Amino acid sequence: MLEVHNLSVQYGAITALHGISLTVPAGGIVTLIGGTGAGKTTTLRAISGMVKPTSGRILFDGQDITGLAPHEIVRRGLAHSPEGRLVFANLTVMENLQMGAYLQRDSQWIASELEYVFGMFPRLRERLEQHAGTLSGGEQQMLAIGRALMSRPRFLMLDEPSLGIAPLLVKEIFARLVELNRERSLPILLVEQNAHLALEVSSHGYVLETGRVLLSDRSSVLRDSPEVRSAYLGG
Amino acid sequence: MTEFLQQLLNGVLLGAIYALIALGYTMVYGVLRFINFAHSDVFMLGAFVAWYSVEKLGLPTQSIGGGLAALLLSMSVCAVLGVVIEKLAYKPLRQRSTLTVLITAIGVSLLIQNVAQNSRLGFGPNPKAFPALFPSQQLHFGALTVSTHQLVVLGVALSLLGVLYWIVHHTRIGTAMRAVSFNATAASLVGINNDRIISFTFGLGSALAGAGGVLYAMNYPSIDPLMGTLPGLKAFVAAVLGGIGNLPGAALGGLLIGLVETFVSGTRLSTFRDAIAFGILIAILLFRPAGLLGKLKVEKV
Amino acid sequence: MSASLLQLTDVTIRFGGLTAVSSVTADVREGELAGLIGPNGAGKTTLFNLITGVYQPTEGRIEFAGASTAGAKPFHLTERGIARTFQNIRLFPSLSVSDNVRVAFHRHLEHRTWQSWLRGGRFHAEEAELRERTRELLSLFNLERVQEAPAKSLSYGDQRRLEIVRALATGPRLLLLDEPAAGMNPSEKDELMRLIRFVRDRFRLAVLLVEHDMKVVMGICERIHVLEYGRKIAEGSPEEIRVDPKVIAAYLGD
Amino acid sequence: MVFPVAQRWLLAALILAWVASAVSSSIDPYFLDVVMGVGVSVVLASSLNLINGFTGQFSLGHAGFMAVGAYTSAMLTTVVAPRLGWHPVLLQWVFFPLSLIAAGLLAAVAGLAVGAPSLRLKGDYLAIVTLGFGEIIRVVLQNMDMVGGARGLTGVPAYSNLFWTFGTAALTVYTVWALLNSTHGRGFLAVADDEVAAEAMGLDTTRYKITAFGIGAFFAGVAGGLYAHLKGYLNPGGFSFDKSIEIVVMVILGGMGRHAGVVFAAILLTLLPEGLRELGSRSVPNPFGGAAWSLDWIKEMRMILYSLMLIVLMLMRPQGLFHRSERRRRGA
Repeated sequence: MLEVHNLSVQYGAITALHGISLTVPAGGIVTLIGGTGAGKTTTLRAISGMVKPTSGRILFDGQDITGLAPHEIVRRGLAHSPEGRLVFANLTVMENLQMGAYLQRDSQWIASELEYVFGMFPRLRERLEQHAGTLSGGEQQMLAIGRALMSRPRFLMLDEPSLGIAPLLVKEIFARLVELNRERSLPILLVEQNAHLALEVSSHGYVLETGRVLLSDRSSVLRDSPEVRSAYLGG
Repeated sequence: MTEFLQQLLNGVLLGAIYALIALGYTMVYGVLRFINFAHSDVFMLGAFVAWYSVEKLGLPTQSIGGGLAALLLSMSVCAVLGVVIEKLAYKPLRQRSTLTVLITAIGVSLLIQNVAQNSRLGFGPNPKAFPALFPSQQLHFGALTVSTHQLVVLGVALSLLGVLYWIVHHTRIGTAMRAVSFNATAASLVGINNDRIISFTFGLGSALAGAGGVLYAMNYPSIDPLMGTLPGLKAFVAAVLGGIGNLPGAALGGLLIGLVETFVSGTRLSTFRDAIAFGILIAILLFRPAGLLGKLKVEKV
Repeated sequence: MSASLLQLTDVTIRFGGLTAVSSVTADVREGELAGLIGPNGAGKTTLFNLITGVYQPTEGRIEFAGASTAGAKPFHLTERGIARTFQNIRLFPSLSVSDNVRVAFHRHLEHRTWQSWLRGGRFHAEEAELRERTRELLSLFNLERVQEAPAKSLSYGDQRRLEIVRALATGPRLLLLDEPAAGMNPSEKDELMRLIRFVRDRFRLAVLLVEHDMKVVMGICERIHVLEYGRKIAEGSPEEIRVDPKVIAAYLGD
Repeated sequence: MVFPVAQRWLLAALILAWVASAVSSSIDPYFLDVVMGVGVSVVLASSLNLINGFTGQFSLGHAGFMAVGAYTSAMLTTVVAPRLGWHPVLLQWVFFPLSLIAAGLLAAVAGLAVGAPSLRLKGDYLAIVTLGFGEIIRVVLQNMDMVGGARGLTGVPAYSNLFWTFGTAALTVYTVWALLNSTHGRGFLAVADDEVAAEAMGLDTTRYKITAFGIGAFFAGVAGGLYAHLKGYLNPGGFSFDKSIEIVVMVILGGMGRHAGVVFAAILLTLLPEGLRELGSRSVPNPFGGAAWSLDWIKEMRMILYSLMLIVLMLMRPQGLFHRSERRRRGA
């Protein structure tokens, strides 16, 4: 579904990614783990067109999307829920979700998808008219995921959905993500600092370090790898 | 009392015009975070297009239809011009620092002024008498005297403000404008083509400036290529006063500046009115550094 | 046991409705290597900003070397001996490497700004001495070779090191390091751990370290404070922290 | 006494200015006027560079400081000086420089007054406050009958000569240079680069910013004094917002905080309109025979050409005309 070949990204004099390659199969959940500055977020930003790669190729559904503008990539069905959530703080929850459906013209589809999102995160329905900036971190994350779904994605990228969120809510959000993946066989590329959780829900994982892929394997294998355990699982 | 009402009316009229111009500054600031110095010259061109449409294209004066036609023509020409300026001068600088764009804007402003002042390429440096676009008559309400021109100015300004409000809050493209100004990155991630929205914003802001130019010229019926500078500056002050990037703020700021200017004009301090407007601005900014309705951004460390 | 150099008592800060740090009591002792850990968003960097005077606490007290820091601006606290690095590297990008350090040295100068204009003997002597000290400090960290390059042209690892050098030039008694190992590979991390120990011993100062990398934290810290959700949930030696059920829950989920 | 290199340059520049000034009577007066104008521009641009370029603030009120200085010194030489009964030579060589210092000091006070409260403001908001301040000064001057009001102040003696203009220019350039090439002075650059980090390194950023405003305004005031005694006539309209913009353009075109670049830009931008005017009064021979082609159109078009050049330059060289990293070189 998504193939990244030899992707490199540079910010000024600093090289953030040194030739990363990865694959996400249709219907799978793949996770990128690694410390701060390892290049996880940059990888997602390059895929969704927010930063221009210096070299490498990104294929989505067999088509080359390298260097396209973000809005063109969204149009092709690749949604990105960014780091820090970036909800529209001054818009209401409802407006944020409608914003997510910016490219959708079919009002019936929008209505039914809204229902789906509310079914997934009932809290959002309770907060409908509230400004997104006043939501808690966990609710904002739900909104960010909901907004991404409203763009009718065929592929979903999530950057640190657990960031700054109470453990109970994190569990809930991850449970919904797994359901989402199963029900719709929606492929997910997940960036997560909470390696334990990420390896739990994913089928395959990549360990990034200083802009390179250090390890890649089935998640269950990575979970038991002593290297990963000592560096990221605190054990 | 009558005197007060008369002044109040004049102040609101002037304020409404400032508000129209200020909205353009603030909208552009919202999506691009820079001050479009050429905006005041688009305002000037708005007045000249109306003048031209009467003097050269022969639109009838003193008629509602002719007046509206001139107004619409001005707004359309200015809208196109705004879009063209953005495409040619600002878009290539999208990734550059604000200062670079600012200086380019100053360059564009100088260019428009100087071309307009040139007798061969533009209108020439001499002031021109602005025709009475709409039927003009003095109406009396008790002791209060109101000209039909004033009513037109008020009516047009208020309807345009209403239309703008409707566009921004109830249309798809308006929502997209708000989204881009809140967070351009997030906007692009929901599929908004930021470049298109920016073009649209320039077009819309310039159309309002064009209308502002026509309305201003109806009140002060002599126009010249440098007429935009001072109202432009005051509208800019109004936008900052309200909190730059904030639409209701710009409208409020415009109204305030218009009222202050008018009321000060009626006193012995009349020649100081511009200084007083700026003094108020400075005082307000010192107490509310982000303007009346603006929100202060806290830098993340 | 040595005395507390930095003492936080019931420190709370709220931003609008959000309580970012809630009633935290903690201390750093003279010459100690202390660690501050916790999941992302737990309030670690906010706590740094409180200690360095970027924010003022909504409630609670912070004392440094026995005196309250209330109302002190960051530069006052630097003068009193607190230096820091930043999570997202904040060098002076267009200044040269040596100028980055030189600026941080400025408070050791005897001459005043206007004397830079006259450029008398005192000025030249002091500037020369400062150049020498800058060079020494840079060479200690193997940065002398790039001293004339603008800071922004340095590699990531060098920028991280330069930030520490620059902080040292202010002559601190307490050095706060915000995720110094971010973006480093294992061998660079080993090097960093050596560096931090070396800095502590050579400059005789206390270090408070925010870090995600458990290997680094467990490897060098003598005492670790754990934050979760703005609250302190544990404090102790690496051995104690490693087996603390609350810490395991916070990091690993349950 | 042995002077360090920099002071030797300053001394040489002053001597050169002195010599040039001594022979100035044999120089074409129009040319002289232009050249002295260049000197004033250099002072204005270098001093604004300290505020906008080196310290990273954004002032749009430099013409206001200039106006304060211009009127102060002009009032001193037109109102106070005649009552002293001094010899004209003493007036030009002793009283005039004192009046310039007074002009600078008063402008500096204005600069501190603007700089201090403005510290709460950043970027566009600071810009608008300085702009507003400049406009207030202009309006106040327009309404002061004592200084001629809107009609302007006439009869200002022509004390500015090559020595004073170029001496001041050299002194300004030296001051900014000396300040920046010192450890204390690097603080200005550090504040511009990253204010938060500067504060964390123990720099009192507030003091740096105010100092920059004070010194910048001082020299703008002195430049105003020179300008007054160069033109012989002052008009509040000459210190409008456009004048401030003109100086800002010099600074940005010179490359914001590039010392030499800004000096060159000031020279270039002052000469350019004059050069175009000069070119416009000539004609080129017609290669096809017949009457020579007049270049008169350039005269008419020169402001259009100027603005076009500005736009094109910004599109092609956004870092400024003279983008060379001079900060990398080590100073004393």
